[in-house]
Amino acid sequence: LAQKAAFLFPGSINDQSWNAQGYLGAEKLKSLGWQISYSENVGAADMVDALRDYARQGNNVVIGHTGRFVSAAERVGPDFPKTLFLVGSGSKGAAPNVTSIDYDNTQFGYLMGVLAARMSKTGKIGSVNSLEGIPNVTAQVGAFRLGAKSVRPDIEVKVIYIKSMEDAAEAKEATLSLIAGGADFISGKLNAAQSGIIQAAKEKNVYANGRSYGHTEIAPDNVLTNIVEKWADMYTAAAEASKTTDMGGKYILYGFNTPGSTGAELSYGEGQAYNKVVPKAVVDELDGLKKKFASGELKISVTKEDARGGI
Amino acid sequence: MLDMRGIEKSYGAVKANRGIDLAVADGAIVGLLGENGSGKSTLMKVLFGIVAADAGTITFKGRALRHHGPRAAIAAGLGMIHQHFTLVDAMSVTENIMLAWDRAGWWLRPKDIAREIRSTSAAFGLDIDPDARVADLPHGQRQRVEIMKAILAGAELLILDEPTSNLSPPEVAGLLDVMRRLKAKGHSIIFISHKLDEVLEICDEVVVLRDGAVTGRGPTRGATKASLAHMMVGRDVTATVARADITPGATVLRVSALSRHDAAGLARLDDVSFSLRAGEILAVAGVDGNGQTDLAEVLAGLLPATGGGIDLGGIDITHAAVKERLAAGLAYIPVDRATTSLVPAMTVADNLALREFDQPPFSQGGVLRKAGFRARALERMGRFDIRAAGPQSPARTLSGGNQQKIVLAREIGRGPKVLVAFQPTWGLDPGATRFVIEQILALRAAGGAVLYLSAALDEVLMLGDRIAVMHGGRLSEPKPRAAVDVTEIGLLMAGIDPGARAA
Amino acid sequence: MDLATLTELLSATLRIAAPLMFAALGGLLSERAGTFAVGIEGMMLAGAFGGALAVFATGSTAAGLAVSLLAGMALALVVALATTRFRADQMVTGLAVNILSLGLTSFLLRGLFGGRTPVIRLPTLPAWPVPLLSDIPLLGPVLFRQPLLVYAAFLLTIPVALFLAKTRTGLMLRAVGENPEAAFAVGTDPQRVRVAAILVGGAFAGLGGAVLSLQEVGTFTDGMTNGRGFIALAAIIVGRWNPFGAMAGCLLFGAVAALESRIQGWGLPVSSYVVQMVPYLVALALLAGIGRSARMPGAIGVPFVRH
Amino acid sequence: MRTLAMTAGAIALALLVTAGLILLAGKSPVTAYGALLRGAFGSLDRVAFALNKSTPYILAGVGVALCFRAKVINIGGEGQIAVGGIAASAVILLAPAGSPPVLMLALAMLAGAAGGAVWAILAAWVFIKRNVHEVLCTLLLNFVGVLLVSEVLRAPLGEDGAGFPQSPLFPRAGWLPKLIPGTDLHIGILFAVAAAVLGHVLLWRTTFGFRLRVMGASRPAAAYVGVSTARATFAVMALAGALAGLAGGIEVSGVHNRLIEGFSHGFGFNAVAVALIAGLNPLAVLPAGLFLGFLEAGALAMQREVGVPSSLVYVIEGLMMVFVLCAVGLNARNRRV
Ligand SMILES: Nc1ncnc2c1ncn2[C@@H]1O[C@H](COP(=O)(O)OP(=O)(O)OP(=O)(O)O)[C@@H](O)[C@H]1O
Ligand SMILES: Nc1ncnc2c1ncn2[C@@H]1O[C@H](COP(=O)(O)OP(=O)(O)OP(=O)(O)O)[C@@H](O)[C@H]1O
Ligand SMILES: [Mg+2]
Ligand SMILES: [Mg+2]
Repeated sequence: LAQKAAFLFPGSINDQSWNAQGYLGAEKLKSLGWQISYSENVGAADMVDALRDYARQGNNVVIGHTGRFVSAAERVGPDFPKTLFLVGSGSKGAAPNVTSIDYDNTQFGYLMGVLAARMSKTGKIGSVNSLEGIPNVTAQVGAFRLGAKSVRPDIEVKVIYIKSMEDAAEAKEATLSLIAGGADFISGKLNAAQSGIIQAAKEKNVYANGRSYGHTEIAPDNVLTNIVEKWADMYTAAAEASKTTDMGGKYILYGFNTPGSTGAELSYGEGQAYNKVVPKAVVDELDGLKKKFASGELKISVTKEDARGGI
Repeated sequence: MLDMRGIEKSYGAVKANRGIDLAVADGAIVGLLGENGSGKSTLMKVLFGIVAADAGTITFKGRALRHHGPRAAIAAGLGMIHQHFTLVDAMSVTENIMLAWDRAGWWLRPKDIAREIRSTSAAFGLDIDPDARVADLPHGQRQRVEIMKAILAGAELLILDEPTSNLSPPEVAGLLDVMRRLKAKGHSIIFISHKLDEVLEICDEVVVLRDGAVTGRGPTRGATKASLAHMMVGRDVTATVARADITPGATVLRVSALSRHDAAGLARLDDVSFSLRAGEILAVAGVDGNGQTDLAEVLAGLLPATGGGIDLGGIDITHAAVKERLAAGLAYIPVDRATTSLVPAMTVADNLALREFDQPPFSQGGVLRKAGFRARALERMGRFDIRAAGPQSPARTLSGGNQQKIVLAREIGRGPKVLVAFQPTWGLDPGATRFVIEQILALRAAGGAVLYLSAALDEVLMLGDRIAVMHGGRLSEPKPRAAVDVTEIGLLMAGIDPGARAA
Repeated sequence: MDLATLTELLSATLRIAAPLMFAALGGLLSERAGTFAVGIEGMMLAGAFGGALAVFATGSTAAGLAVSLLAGMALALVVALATTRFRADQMVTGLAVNILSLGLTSFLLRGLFGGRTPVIRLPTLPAWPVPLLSDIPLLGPVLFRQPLLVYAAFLLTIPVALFLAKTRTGLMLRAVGENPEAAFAVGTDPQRVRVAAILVGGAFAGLGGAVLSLQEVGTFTDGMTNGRGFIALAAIIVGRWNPFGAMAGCLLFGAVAALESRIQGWGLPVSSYVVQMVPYLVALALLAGIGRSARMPGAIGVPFVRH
Repeated sequence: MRTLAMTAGAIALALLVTAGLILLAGKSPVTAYGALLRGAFGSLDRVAFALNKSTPYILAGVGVALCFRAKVINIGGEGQIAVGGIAASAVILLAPAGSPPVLMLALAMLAGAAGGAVWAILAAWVFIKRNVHEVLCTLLLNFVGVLLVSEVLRAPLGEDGAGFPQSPLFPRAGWLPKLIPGTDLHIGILFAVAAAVLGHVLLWRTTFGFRLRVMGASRPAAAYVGVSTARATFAVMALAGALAGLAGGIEVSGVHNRLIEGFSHGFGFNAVAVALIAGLNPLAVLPAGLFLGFLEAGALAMQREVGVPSSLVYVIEGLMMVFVLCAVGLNARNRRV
């Protein structure tokens, strides 16, 4: 009997970003013989219903691809003890059968901060984000600032939060405003809107980091690397493991220090970690940091203050 | 020139036109007569392509007009002034005229057009300010704009649907003059009016409608008002009404030095003073647009006074809310049935309750009592002879005369101390006009005081115990009816003070 | 604030206002003729989609603009037919086509690419400095170093204003919006005028969408207009249904949006959410301060019925 | 009757057009529509979900209907719902532990209604006193209200460490009771039915409703009658705001059991649609709201069960609205005032 899994996406898998990455997880599980169904544009009001319905349809694993699903999964979980509810980028598990998965945003944010600080000529860098205050955003943005300051204490890090994760035009304007203020490396954690950052970086010829290979494609000269989230790996690992072990009630944070998957990777293109303009010394420095993360020697903890808007 | 045959038109169950034939010769003026709701306007709308006839043919200048719209009608040489104005209130007079006027050209030249309007309107004695916004113009002025529109559009056959209702006697004379001139140039005219004198004076022949069908036609030569009226309603309605001799009682309304300045600081009412006694009618003549609207609305509480005082039965109501004025015994019949005194979309019963819905018998403690609405409606419909399918019929389905009866029934029905009536016979047929006048006299007989504002001199002379004239926001000294000199009133209406001239 | 910052801020204002301008001018035509333009959000989205698709397929910007214009019109046609022929309520019809547009663009995008998540990458329209003018100090960089569609958006205001104020057709359009019976009585067919106004409005709104997909971000993503149509509606009201007024309204919203990200840069002790409220509150306060408002076109929302 | 028949025809037509698109997407329309029906009516749970979905549409829709009757174009439902949700949540979260559930819920619902009313009155104030167009006031305050949810979740009401902007789960006492135990159906639908009935009575049976109707039919007539349009506007806006705010309170306490960002996604606009489809009759808002609620419930289930793209859900909803509006529009001429 084939295992069944259902995916719920908060937006459209057309978004060339967050939802598209999650959808790769569905495809990967399918290739492993799972029976897959999925829904898109699941609004907050419909999450409970959607989780319940999929559980009722006999799915072994129901995956909600945004932290917002934790609330709904907590509600539905107890009614379907045989189903595993996985929440991507959630921040806590709930016994017995709700598990959150994320990659360690602090590690990748920190690496971006170091890269940005090393590559910036102006001594000013920036980051465009949305959803101020939620943990994974705080983690990446705060670590970005900490990473940059760790190698260049005098660097100016300016952070902007925009209204929508999906509004590329808004992100582009925000990025342009950072560039106008002198920033020459722009980071960020946005969904469909990420391409707005890249577009602005391209037009003004500054550096940026993307979130998928697609972003490299937009501006090969300006994108230095992408934080490519390996949702396919993470979901597959958790789902496959659930066949044999009880995966419920956990909060799994993948990173350089975890076995199985690093959760995300820095990648410029297939088989290439960084844009070739990144000097060897910087690459070495970043690789060193990765090793420190892997060994547990380096741990980043971030406060809301680190991720505050503005300078 | 025009030959309409077998025109049929129904609105749902209402047969507005049943097989009407109408012919108009070159250079002829044909009068179209009939009671309210007899189908005159409908027939003209069919001709002008505004409504599509159910059956019948139209031939104009030898060519068939079929499935045409107003554009085709205008192109063919028709022009129409509607009973209900078709002006864009938010636009200037010039814009309204350019809209109607192909010759205004693709690229608008408002200055040039305004100049033409000025000269043409002066030539016809219409006196229009081309730059005024239509919304700011009083009723009478708007009608002049309509006339102007049709004249400038150069129609060969002109349809005038009750064009004279709001014109003062000299203006009516002026219009009739215009019509004669048009006729002399070979134009034809269809003239709709409830004023039989005018019809007799200007028309070559008349066609009379009743209930959607032709009940009579013939030349005006030899016809009399009585014979025309008889054709219209089957009885004589033109005999003068009887007015009882009443000794007026105590003063109930005292208006002193009332004035109103509009937002632009212009004096609309200028130091108006008069008093009114129980059982007395003060009739005020005046060309529309000389402050009558302001006087009526300031009294009714719809516009604020900027100076002076109003005392009703001992209560100072100068700044009182509408409700308090009602409670003090004030009734008001505004000129505008379509949007003010009636809510056409609401039922007859609702409209009869309009000003008292928050009191018994209509409601108690904020809750409407359907039975109260119904009982009152049935009673008033009987007493004022309101012809409607029932209390629940929407008011818009009633004829103009019956709509006005609703207003009368509501305002007079509760026995007010003071009634302000502003052109209450506007657009009504002779029968309905007579009904209104009888009701107002009945109120007077019952001890009510009436301020009667009208542009129609005959009504003013018929009704007023005392008579005054309004011009430029000022009210002349009211004179007892016995002391009134008609030429003097005419001069006052035209803004010439006879006393001053004598001096 | 130094001069460079100011220049840059103004320049951003113009860029942000440009898509709003197209939509607002289009909506204005529709509303002046008596039809609420609630559907411009959807028409913008359709335009953004059509434009991106056409450039992707043909590589020609001209084709992209043409298709975006047609896509906006196609959706406008739905509004026009529903509100004139069937007298459907204008406001809800607008809301409905917004939903329809969101669904159809997403469906077609995927449908045309065989069910896979497609990736559309287009070159964005570059800034096009006007020779000479762009060298004027201060003003030059603000006004004359913009991408093409920014110029187009602002220049479009002039013909629209002239059309409404100075031509007989414009007069008729306004008359239909104020009192269709009056317009009808002098030979205008109000239905046709309204249909035409809605269609042209849809075309403009479609171009507004193209500004986003072709000039700003170089791709199409679902729902990428993200409420800009409603902001354009607000700008129309702010501008009291006048083309130049609407332009001022769009500039107002553009300026506060541009300020928004810059204010965040100051590191004020408030959250980004509070800063994001600022544009709306500023607009409201400004209007309340002015304290005057034009009335809507008289017959807006009222279907014209010929007996 | 005619309207009903034509509406049914319109719905059929919309389904037919969408069937073509479903075919294009490589799925069977028969299977899909079967799933839609099952998703809407297939079980008690489905019906419960659909009724819950309809509840805010009906509540806010009744308020919109009353406003539009008076020609006060209130499109601020979205913001009013948001603020109502905040107010209700604040009461529940800040109430001392161990408060009696009935009292706490009653206070929370009142607070929700009050919050919505305040938000609406704010718009009415700018509209009446400062003469700013009401569409603009209500629209702009929508944006602010929605952002206000994010802001209170970031700071005072937010749950620490949550993966999303949301408040802590309400204490049990703050959960709206279930109407049918074992399902998700909370008692909100009772409020909705009551609102529709009371709205009907208010509009047709009270002096207040009479004022609204006169005012909506003609402003000059209202002045002539002595209705103060300012007072009536404040009153009807406050009422509509209260209903929308109550809907917000019901939504957070009944559906989510917490305040969460995006808990009202387009409800305010759906309420406008529902009110207008109902011909601005509060009683007819009930079936109209139910229609939309069941349609959405069915369409979402159809997506899950058959795998038609979610975009088709929007297409169905949009097409259905357009076609139904056309059917309603053709018959709107004889609307009672
Ligand atoms: N649009 C309409 N819908 C329904 N009934 C109408 C409509 N227009 C006119 N009627 C009805 O048709 C009949 C004829 O109306 P019409 O306006 O032609 O009369 P009229 O002779 O012009 O009256 P008046 O002297 O009051 O102007 C009346 O019973 C009227 O109520
Ligand atoms: N003239 C008015 N114009 C507008 N709104 C009014 C007016 N009078 C009352 N209202 C409002 O209508 C609502 C209820 O009306 P209601 O008829 O109960 O008022 P009321 O003062 O009790 O009158 P009554 O005692 O005559 O019934 C209240 O919100 C009130 O503020
Ligand atoms: Mg008539
Ligand atoms: Mg009361």
